[in-house]
Amino acid sequence: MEYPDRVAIDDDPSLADGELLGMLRSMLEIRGLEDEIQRAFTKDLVRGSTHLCNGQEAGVVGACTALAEQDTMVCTYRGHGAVLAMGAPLDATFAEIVGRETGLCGGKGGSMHLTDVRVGAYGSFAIVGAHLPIANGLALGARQRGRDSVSLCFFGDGSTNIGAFHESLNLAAVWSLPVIFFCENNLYGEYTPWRATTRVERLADRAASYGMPGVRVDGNDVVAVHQVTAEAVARARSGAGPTLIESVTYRHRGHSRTDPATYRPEGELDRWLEVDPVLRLRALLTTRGIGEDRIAGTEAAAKESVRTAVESALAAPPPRPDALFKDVYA
Amino acid sequence: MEYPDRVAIDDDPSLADGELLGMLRSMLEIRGLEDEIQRAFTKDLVRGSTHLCNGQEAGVVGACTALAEQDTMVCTYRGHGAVLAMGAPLDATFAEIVGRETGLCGGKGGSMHLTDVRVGAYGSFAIVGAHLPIANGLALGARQRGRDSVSLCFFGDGSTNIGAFHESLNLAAVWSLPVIFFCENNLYGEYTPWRATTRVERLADRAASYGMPGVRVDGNDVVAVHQVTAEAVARARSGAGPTLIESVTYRHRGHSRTDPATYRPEGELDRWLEVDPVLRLRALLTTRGIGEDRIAGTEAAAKESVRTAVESALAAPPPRPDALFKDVYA
Amino acid sequence: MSVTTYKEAIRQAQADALKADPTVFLLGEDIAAAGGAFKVTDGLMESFGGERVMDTPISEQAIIGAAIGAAIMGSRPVAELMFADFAGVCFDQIANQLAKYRYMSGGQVSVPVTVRLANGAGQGFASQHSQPVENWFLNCPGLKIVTPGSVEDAYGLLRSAIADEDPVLFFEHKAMYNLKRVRTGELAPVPIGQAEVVREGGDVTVVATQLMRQCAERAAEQMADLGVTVEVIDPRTLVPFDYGTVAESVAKTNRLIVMQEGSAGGSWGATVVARIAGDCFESLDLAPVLISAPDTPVPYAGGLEAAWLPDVDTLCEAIKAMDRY
Amino acid sequence: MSVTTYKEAIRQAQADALKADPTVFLLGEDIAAAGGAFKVTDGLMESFGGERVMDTPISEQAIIGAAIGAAIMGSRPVAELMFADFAGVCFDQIANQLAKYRYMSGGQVSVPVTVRLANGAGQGFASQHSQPVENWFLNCPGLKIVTPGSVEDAYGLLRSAIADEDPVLFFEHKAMYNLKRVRTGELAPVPIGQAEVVREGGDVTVVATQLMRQCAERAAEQMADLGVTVEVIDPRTLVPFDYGTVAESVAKTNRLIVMQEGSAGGSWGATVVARIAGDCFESLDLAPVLISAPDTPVPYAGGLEAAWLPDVDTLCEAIKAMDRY
Ligand SMILES: Cc1ncc(C[n+]2csc(CCOP(=O)(O)OP(=O)(O)O)c2C)c(N)n1
Ligand SMILES: Cc1ncc(C[n+]2csc(CCOP(=O)(O)OP(=O)(O)O)c2C)c(N)n1
Ligand SMILES: [Mg+2]
Ligand SMILES: [Mg+2]
Repeated sequence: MEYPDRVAIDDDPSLADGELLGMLRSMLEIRGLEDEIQRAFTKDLVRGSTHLCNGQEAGVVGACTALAEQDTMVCTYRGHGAVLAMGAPLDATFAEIVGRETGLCGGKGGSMHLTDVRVGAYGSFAIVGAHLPIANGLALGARQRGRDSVSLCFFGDGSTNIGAFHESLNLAAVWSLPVIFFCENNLYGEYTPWRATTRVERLADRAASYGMPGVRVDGNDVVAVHQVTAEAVARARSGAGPTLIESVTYRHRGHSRTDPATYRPEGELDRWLEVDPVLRLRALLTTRGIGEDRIAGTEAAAKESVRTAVESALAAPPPRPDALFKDVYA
Repeated sequence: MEYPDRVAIDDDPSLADGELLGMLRSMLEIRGLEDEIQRAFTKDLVRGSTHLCNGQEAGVVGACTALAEQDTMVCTYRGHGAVLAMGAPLDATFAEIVGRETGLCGGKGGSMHLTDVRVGAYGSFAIVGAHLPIANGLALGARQRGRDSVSLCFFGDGSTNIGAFHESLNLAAVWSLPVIFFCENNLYGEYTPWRATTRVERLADRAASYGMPGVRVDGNDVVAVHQVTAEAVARARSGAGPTLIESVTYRHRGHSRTDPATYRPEGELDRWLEVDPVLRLRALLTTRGIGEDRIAGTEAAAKESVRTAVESALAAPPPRPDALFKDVYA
Repeated sequence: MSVTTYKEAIRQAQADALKADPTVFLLGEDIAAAGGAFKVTDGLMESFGGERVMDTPISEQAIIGAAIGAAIMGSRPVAELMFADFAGVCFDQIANQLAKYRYMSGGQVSVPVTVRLANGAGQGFASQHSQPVENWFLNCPGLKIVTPGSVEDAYGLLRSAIADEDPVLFFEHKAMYNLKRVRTGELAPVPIGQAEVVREGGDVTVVATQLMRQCAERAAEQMADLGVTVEVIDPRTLVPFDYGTVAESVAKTNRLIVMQEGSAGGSWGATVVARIAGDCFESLDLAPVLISAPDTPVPYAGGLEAAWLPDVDTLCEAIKAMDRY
Repeated sequence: MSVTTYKEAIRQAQADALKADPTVFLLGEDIAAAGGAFKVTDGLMESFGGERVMDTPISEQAIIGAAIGAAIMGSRPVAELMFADFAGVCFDQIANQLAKYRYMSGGQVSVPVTVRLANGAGQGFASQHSQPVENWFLNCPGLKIVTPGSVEDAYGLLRSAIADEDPVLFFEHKAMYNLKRVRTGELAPVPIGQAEVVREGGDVTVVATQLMRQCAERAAEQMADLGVTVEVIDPRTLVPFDYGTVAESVAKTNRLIVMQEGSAGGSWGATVVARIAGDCFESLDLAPVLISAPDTPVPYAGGLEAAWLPDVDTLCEAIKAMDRY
């Protein structure tokens, strides 16, 4: 059963209230920014296409909070949340998506290519599977340069059927690379249910083909995601090699742009909204006895930081014309 | 343990003496021709590179004899044996390898690209993994055209680590295509032991990632190979979908050309020579009470057919110059 | 419904081919149930069934390989790769298998595969979804490459591609999907390998495809007002290329401009300029001009991408510069 | 040991780079324990250890990706793809990731990856192991492409490639591995982007690389006996291309022949002819000539492959034809 069996999520005493509130804030900022991006898209401020992660915030926040300072992360075109979870500034992120000079990539990358190496976000890739081989390289290079860092790699359920997935997991296992292959199984690849694209029962089971551990986790439970990722990170750091994590979740919006997602069965979205990762974390905070005021305060703060970020981003100028010719070569 | 635990092979009463003698003849012709090709190579009659299958004859003969008239086969640059096992003429096969007009492909393909569609040999491919997707297509096309045929695809152990392998097995399973993925695990990919290139315990286990059956067989036991392939063929024909077969065997010669194969552990070759598939089939025939005369007769006949094939092939002219420009387009 | 746009023409060509020939089938990611990422196959599964319009996993190598094998067994596959840039993950299947299979086998097989690719820049899809991918395959003998630049050609070349016995890469420009049809009359197959003189003129020959052809037509209008007549040629097929039509035009105008969307290196435009410079040197009064994009990946921001794409003004300047002599 | 062949030069360049810079490492299939399919990395694992000379599974996408990521983290990978034709299975990693990573990120990363590819025809490896693969990557801005045509350049360009901050595709011609060294003296880095005038002459300029450069040198000898002096230019780097040196030569000879191993479509040769025809039209007395292989895959049989490859005679005929004017 892919659908979480309950709303409540188990507590983890090792996570202080502050940490949980930090996760809530991060998840709220991500969702808030995604909503602003959707709004900007409908206003033609976002070019091409954009892929939002509303509903999947627990996965990126739970996983990225399990990383250390020196660790690295790569993700996909659906990577706004992952990049923000690593600590990328909201304003520069939004500025990139609306193509401004102050954007993370100076406006050259856009929604599908957010990169902020200062926070360890080494890139968002728009070719399915293309960044898995690169995640291996980041782990290998770090090891070679004596940098004790782990490489976290986000990708989707649909990406597990492409060749690069296979080659990457195998090589990571053979070289015992410190990589976390984090599969966000949001049940669909574009408009196709994942079960229509493979006969394997659980994507996590594919780890067996590479002699690596595979674990499936409730991707809407930020604490559970944090725990399994922390274990995988510890394992990777110890030199024991990579782990495949299948985080089962759901995207509230369509695949991209204005996809109405009519291919979803009646009521599916509603059921998943009941287990919205934000609601579930909020519930946990309440059972911990954290006052409504503190939670509301966090929500207000998140809202405000998103508002000001969007404001400053939209005030920024477009890239200067000569930027076109820069950065082709070093 | 990959090494066969005994020399004797179990009999299969459903195989008539004539069939077993036919297999012996085919295996002897393949080995005989490979020896001639090696000789021709050292005489500079074979250009580029050539990859011999001495020692692996039971795999191709056992598998191809399990096919029906309308079935198809694709293989690799190490495909001389597979193409002959399908029934390609010895002379045209050798002629292709020495680049003559009378060759299977008119001298344009050479040792790595033997093709003879008249016998169902749809091609030998020199890019590792490239023909697995095509094997699916042959199965799909046959089904679409109402042709009840099964697609047999040979490839090596090293090929199971490349992306095309993954994509092909997954798609074949999703579409329940009548394909037999026949992995000839000869323990090495070029000069590298297969265990150094993956952590999976048995290559057959990779079938689980696609929800398809995987079976490992003693690849030097022609009867066992024939049986598992026949089961897979029946399964495929019934519409139940593809099967992955891992046939454990050994190549007596180096990877290609004049590779001395010094990377092999001391004595490994000798141990495998003890379980030479030809000796083992010969032993079975003897236990069946088939007279030495009939066996010797088969050996003599194979020898003679190879001799005359080589003779006629070497007598053939090179391709006519205008052949260069033909066959680019239909 | 009568076809009114480039996108509908491509859809209709597939529908008509499916109707006309039972061996034709379509495969690709999300082309069936969803009708395609660009809706170019919308409704076709409903009309022809899931056996003839097939969804696939995200496995481009498997898609092209399935098409190759099925074609050899007598089917006529039309494989959609969605964004043309995804040809990178199945390049081997196209360049090393599809293009060479017939030749390597000494003509034992025909491989009538059509590959549909949504090509080109102009819409803010950034570096990995905006490339002029036709230039990746020019040096792979065995392939045919078409680049329809009108609603009629979109329909006609796709019908011809599907009917062709050889592999054809069909590059549809995704910025032209909503291009409106101007001419009337029946849509019909357009022969592969024939250029079209889109507009006659005597002063300068401009060769361009798709978006750049549109620029050329606009530039020709503007120049006409200045009394300069521009002959606009749309090659429509890049491989095999119709050099005859271009040579004829150059013999008349003595001036050649080739305008293309991508950068110059290894491009079809450079190939044409080199060939015409060699074959028609005596006809040329002036240096042939190749207008291309700069040697950079395609940037995301609107202003940058607009600057990257060659435009009408650049072309008009080039024409004027020639006319000054 | 002192370097005496092209192959040894490549091996030595890697050995010296490994010695000079601790961040350099090599990866590829069978390059370590076995010393390479062409023995070009023979003994390097023994000298530098398995951490610096790494064998990989048969997974080219994983190889290039590992190189990209490691480069971004500060290492200097040299990835061997064995036969250049295998670039087809990792084309996306090279063309869409390696080439664009820096640009897409707005310059946040440098990707100093060197990819070694054994290129070209002439040895009977047939259609899938003999291609002029350099032509696949000409339209991918962000890459640098070198094609060493001498023992000195093989060493010097590889040292420069490994030291370069940008991705470099190093195409070594496998039919030249046993090419003997003629000059003496220290081997040293050769700057990327600089052509070499291999032989001076005043009557015709011939631009060629690798095997075709050898043909050009031989043809120049033969023509010298006929009193025709041929200037032979080896561009050595295809991207970025040194047009200055060629333009200078054409200004002197007023005649241009570009000779290449592959077919013409989308080739570097066509790119050069188009550019020079555009920039140096006034200098050209005669039509520029592009000598290429026919538009077919590479055939196996010796006679056919020899006919496919442009040769000395073809070039001499072209030179004589020009001289007749
Ligand atoms: C190689 C390649 N093929 C196809 C696409 C088009 N495409 C973009 S997103 C997508 C679906 C990916 O699904 P999944 O991996 O589940 O990620 P999700 O979008 O659900 O996060 C596809 C097919 C692509 N970008 N790259
Ligand atoms: C894509 C690709 N990479 C590398 C090679 C070079 N190569 C040729 S054979 C071979 C080893 C293949 O090993 P295996 O699959 O076990 O087949 P075997 O040769 O043992 O029959 C390699 C690496 C190739 N032909 N294609
Ligand atoms: Mg998904
Ligand atoms: Mg093997």
